[in-house]
Amino acid sequence: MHAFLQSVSAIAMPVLCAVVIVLVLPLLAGYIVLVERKVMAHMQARLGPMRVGPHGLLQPIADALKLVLKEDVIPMNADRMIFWFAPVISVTVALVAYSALPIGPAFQIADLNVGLLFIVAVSSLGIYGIVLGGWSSNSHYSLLGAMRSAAQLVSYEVAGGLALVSVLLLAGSLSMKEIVQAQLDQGVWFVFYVPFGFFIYLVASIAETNRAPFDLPEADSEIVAGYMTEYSGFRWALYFLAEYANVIIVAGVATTLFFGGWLRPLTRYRDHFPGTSVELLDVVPTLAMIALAVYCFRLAPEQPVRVQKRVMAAAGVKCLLFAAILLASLFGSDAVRQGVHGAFWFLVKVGAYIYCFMWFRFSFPRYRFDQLMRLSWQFLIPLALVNVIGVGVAIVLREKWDWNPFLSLVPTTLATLGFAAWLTAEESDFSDEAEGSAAGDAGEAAVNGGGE
Amino acid sequence: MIPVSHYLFLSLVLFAVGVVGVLTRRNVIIMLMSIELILNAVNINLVAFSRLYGSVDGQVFAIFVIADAAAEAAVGLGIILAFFRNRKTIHADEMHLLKW
Amino acid sequence: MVLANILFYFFALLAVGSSALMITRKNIVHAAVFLVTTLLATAGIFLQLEAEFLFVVQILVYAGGIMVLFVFVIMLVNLDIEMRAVRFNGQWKVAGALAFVLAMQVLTALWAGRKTFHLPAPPTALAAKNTEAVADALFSHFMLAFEVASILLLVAMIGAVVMGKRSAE
Amino acid sequence: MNAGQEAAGFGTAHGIDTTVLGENEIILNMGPQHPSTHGVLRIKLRLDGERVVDSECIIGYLHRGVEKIAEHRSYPQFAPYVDRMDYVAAVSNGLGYCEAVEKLLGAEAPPRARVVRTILAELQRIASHLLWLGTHALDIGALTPIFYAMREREEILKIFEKYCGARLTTHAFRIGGLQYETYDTFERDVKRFCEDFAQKIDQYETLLTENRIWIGRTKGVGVLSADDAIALGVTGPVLRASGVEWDVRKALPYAAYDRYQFEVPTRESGDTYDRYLVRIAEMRQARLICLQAVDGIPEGAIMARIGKVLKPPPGEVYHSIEGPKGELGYYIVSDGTIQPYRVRVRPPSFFNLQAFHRMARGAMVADVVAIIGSIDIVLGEVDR
Repeated sequence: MHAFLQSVSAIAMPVLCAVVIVLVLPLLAGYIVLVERKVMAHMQARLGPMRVGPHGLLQPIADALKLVLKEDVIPMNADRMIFWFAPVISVTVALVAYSALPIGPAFQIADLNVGLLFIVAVSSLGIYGIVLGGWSSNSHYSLLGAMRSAAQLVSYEVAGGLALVSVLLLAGSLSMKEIVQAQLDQGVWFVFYVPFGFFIYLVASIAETNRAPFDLPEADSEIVAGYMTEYSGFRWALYFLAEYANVIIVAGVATTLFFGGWLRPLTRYRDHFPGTSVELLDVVPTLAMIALAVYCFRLAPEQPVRVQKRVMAAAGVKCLLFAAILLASLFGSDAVRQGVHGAFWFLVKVGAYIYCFMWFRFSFPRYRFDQLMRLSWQFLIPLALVNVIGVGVAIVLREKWDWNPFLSLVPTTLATLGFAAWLTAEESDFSDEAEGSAAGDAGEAAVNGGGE
Repeated sequence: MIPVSHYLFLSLVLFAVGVVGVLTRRNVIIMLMSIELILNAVNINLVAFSRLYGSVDGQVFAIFVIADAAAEAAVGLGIILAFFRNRKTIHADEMHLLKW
Repeated sequence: MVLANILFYFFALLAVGSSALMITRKNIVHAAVFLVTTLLATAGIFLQLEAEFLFVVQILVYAGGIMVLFVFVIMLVNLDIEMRAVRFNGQWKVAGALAFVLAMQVLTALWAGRKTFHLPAPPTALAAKNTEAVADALFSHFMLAFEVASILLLVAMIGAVVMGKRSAE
Repeated sequence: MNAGQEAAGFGTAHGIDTTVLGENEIILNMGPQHPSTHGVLRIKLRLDGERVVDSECIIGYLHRGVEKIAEHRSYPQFAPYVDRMDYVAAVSNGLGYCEAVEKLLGAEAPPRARVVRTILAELQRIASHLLWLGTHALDIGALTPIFYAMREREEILKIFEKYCGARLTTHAFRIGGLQYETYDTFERDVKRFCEDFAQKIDQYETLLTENRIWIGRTKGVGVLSADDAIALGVTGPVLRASGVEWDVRKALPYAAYDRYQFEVPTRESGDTYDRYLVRIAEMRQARLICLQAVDGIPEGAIMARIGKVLKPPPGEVYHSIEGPKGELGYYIVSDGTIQPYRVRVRPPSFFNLQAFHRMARGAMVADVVAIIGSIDIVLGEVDR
């Protein structure tokens, strides 16, 4: 019995983290959707959600309510069991992947020594949710979406995995915590060491999460909604949740591997406030939150309705609360300070990465399926291979001949760049031959268009 | 501690189920999946012994087995697809002509 | 370690149960889902045996790769015909006999070795550095086998491409 | 079916044979409720994987019997109905109808009316192309251009609204001229719009023209050769993208087009990308025409003297104009009463849609969407 209690107490903290993640994630996903809609709206010269709460701040809650209350339609000839189960697979798998993601040094469910591989492996299971959901709907659109998805995910996993390998070689570990530690020790974020690794991972992660311009499995203008076509109500919401959970996962992995995880920018600059142990740069998060709060308070009186004024003010108060927590943690123990501030920086970086996702989504048209495949197999994977080999060479240079770590990676980057240029040139040669002289005279539009 | 014989017994059961599957089902894909199950059972064995003797050799073997399973699945499914294209069936009983 | 023991029996039951369901389902997609479940349960057993790297490889390669290929192919072949077909062929007796013989063999072996088959306390060095240990063994002692395996995979890949390619009909 | 007919794309009563499907082939019903069939078009696709083996357009879901209605309305009464055919280019429809009836009457609108008609028709062309650009880009997955396009289209619709009170189905013209005099700031509004619009087009082009993905998605997709296009009766930008320089405004000038300098943009390869470029270039040209026209709107009457009750002499007339989507023709037979004996409309979308089958063969599902978008159909006009 004693042993049992011991093992229970050992898992208390991880369970707590897990509960927090499961509770917070849907809310977070909802607000990412809101931010996405607002960002999209502002990029497209309009306002976006404005009605539910000030600037649409309560929109996610309204949406969630609507989705839960909606009728749940199951098509007549669907495979009911799998139709019911597929979205659950998607969500479960996405949530399981969080168990190895370190949100700050303190907040991690399990520091597996194969943490990175675990995340990649578990994420690769998410495909079942999509494929089975698409298949069980018994609809051609769904099936097309499922097939596209299966092929796409498998292809881009290879490219993304190879991009991760370049970081593994540099960090020498698969544990997420140790990768961050390695970046702290080497004093540089790995994105500066292997920019191409990051680029490949960026593209592959967009494709793996089925986001535009790689959103073919759910391309609404072609196959209606792909594998989600027949889903409605809560089940559909589960898919939605899984998608955003996956976005956060890939953003978290990219942050951890390429952007120093929970590390503050400029970790080497460690000047203190005179007479205290508080570092100068550690007050930046507090100031940022205060600035946000001030912004909210200034917006509050401008809201049209009293309720909206209050909600806006409440948002400001919440920001102040965060600021207070961040400030208080500065005077706590080292573990508390690093835990709180680490989580702050981690989330900020994840947010920036997700913002890039949104930016791409609103800027680019969608790829066609064969182009998508060609991009992965004929461009990204060869590029990633060259990159990995180059990083291997750089490590040899560094360890055998004592090269400067940064200098040793410059040839790698240049070689990869050259290879990328060569691949691109090859590709456009190919299309030139295939399509005659059509390529490259896009500027002729202006000629035909005349002008003044 | 769980005695290693329990692992072996589990492995045995999975192996037997796999054998029954291969021998009794008519669908070639399910037969192929049963073979995967058999390989999987072997892996449990290997890993259990690896743990028993405190050496990673068993795990390395298991990795080779997985590689083999991947190769087998790829070729097997390729054959099945080609066969299905030509004969519109994936039943073992109907694969009695030694030609396409 | 009570929890670990519970986990083992949980995963073992899951594996056996879903494998039995796998070979009896009429619908191939259901069978594939149950096989995935079996494989994941096996992965759990690997983790419980402190073979972390293999646990991840099992999920990544087996469940996330090979089985996806299976599901993909299942969707390519026409299922409607399958649903109406007879599920089993008439080899129950042979299968039963073979399974029985195998079972007897292994049980005999188990009985003979019942004294030796106990897991020692986990050697902590192995557990902590599982990935490194596997890599060391793989790239030193088993280097040749590793290369052979990679050639096998290459051959299989080419073979699959040749097989899957549509012939000029 | 002989080889020549086959080459020209004339099927006998064409339909997909669904009884014998190859392995891996499926029949996909795209529409009538599909996000990118632009209305209630239904396309039956026979797919091998994602590749289109055969296709069949099924139309008629929006059939309202417009032509039949004409036989029971007097000539002026029927004019508002034509706005409901191509409802995103109502002004052009009205222009065609009014001019056809005028031809039948032997009357001619006064110069001022003709110039104003030209301006409004060209603005309508820009508005129609903008809507096309937005939806076409949306079909290909670019989410943003549609909002920019709608923003500019809104300016045009505002001008329409100020002019005649309606935004979409304007009924802007009357047989014999215009009902309304231009409003006070008409010239200024049009001029300001046209001056701003040049850089707006540049904006759209920044987003799309040299975008690798856009080029990849449109170049070489849905190629229609010039011969095929002519054989199928395709007109408008689709025809010009195939390299045929045919524009009714130049060939058979109407309204006041003979007064203005403008080019007819053409391209060579006839793929989706070329159709995009042609329409973009056409917007620039339309803008130039507007700028030229708005500077010298002649003074004078806006209505010809045609009497209150229109009773054209018995006879028939065919009059066509260059609508935003192609040649929009009206064939009107008069029996000397106040109602037309027969009105037959030659809608550009209907004829252009015929080319779909030819363009879609061998394309992928994603290309189908791009091709439909690049034909720029309006189902109200196809089905009438």
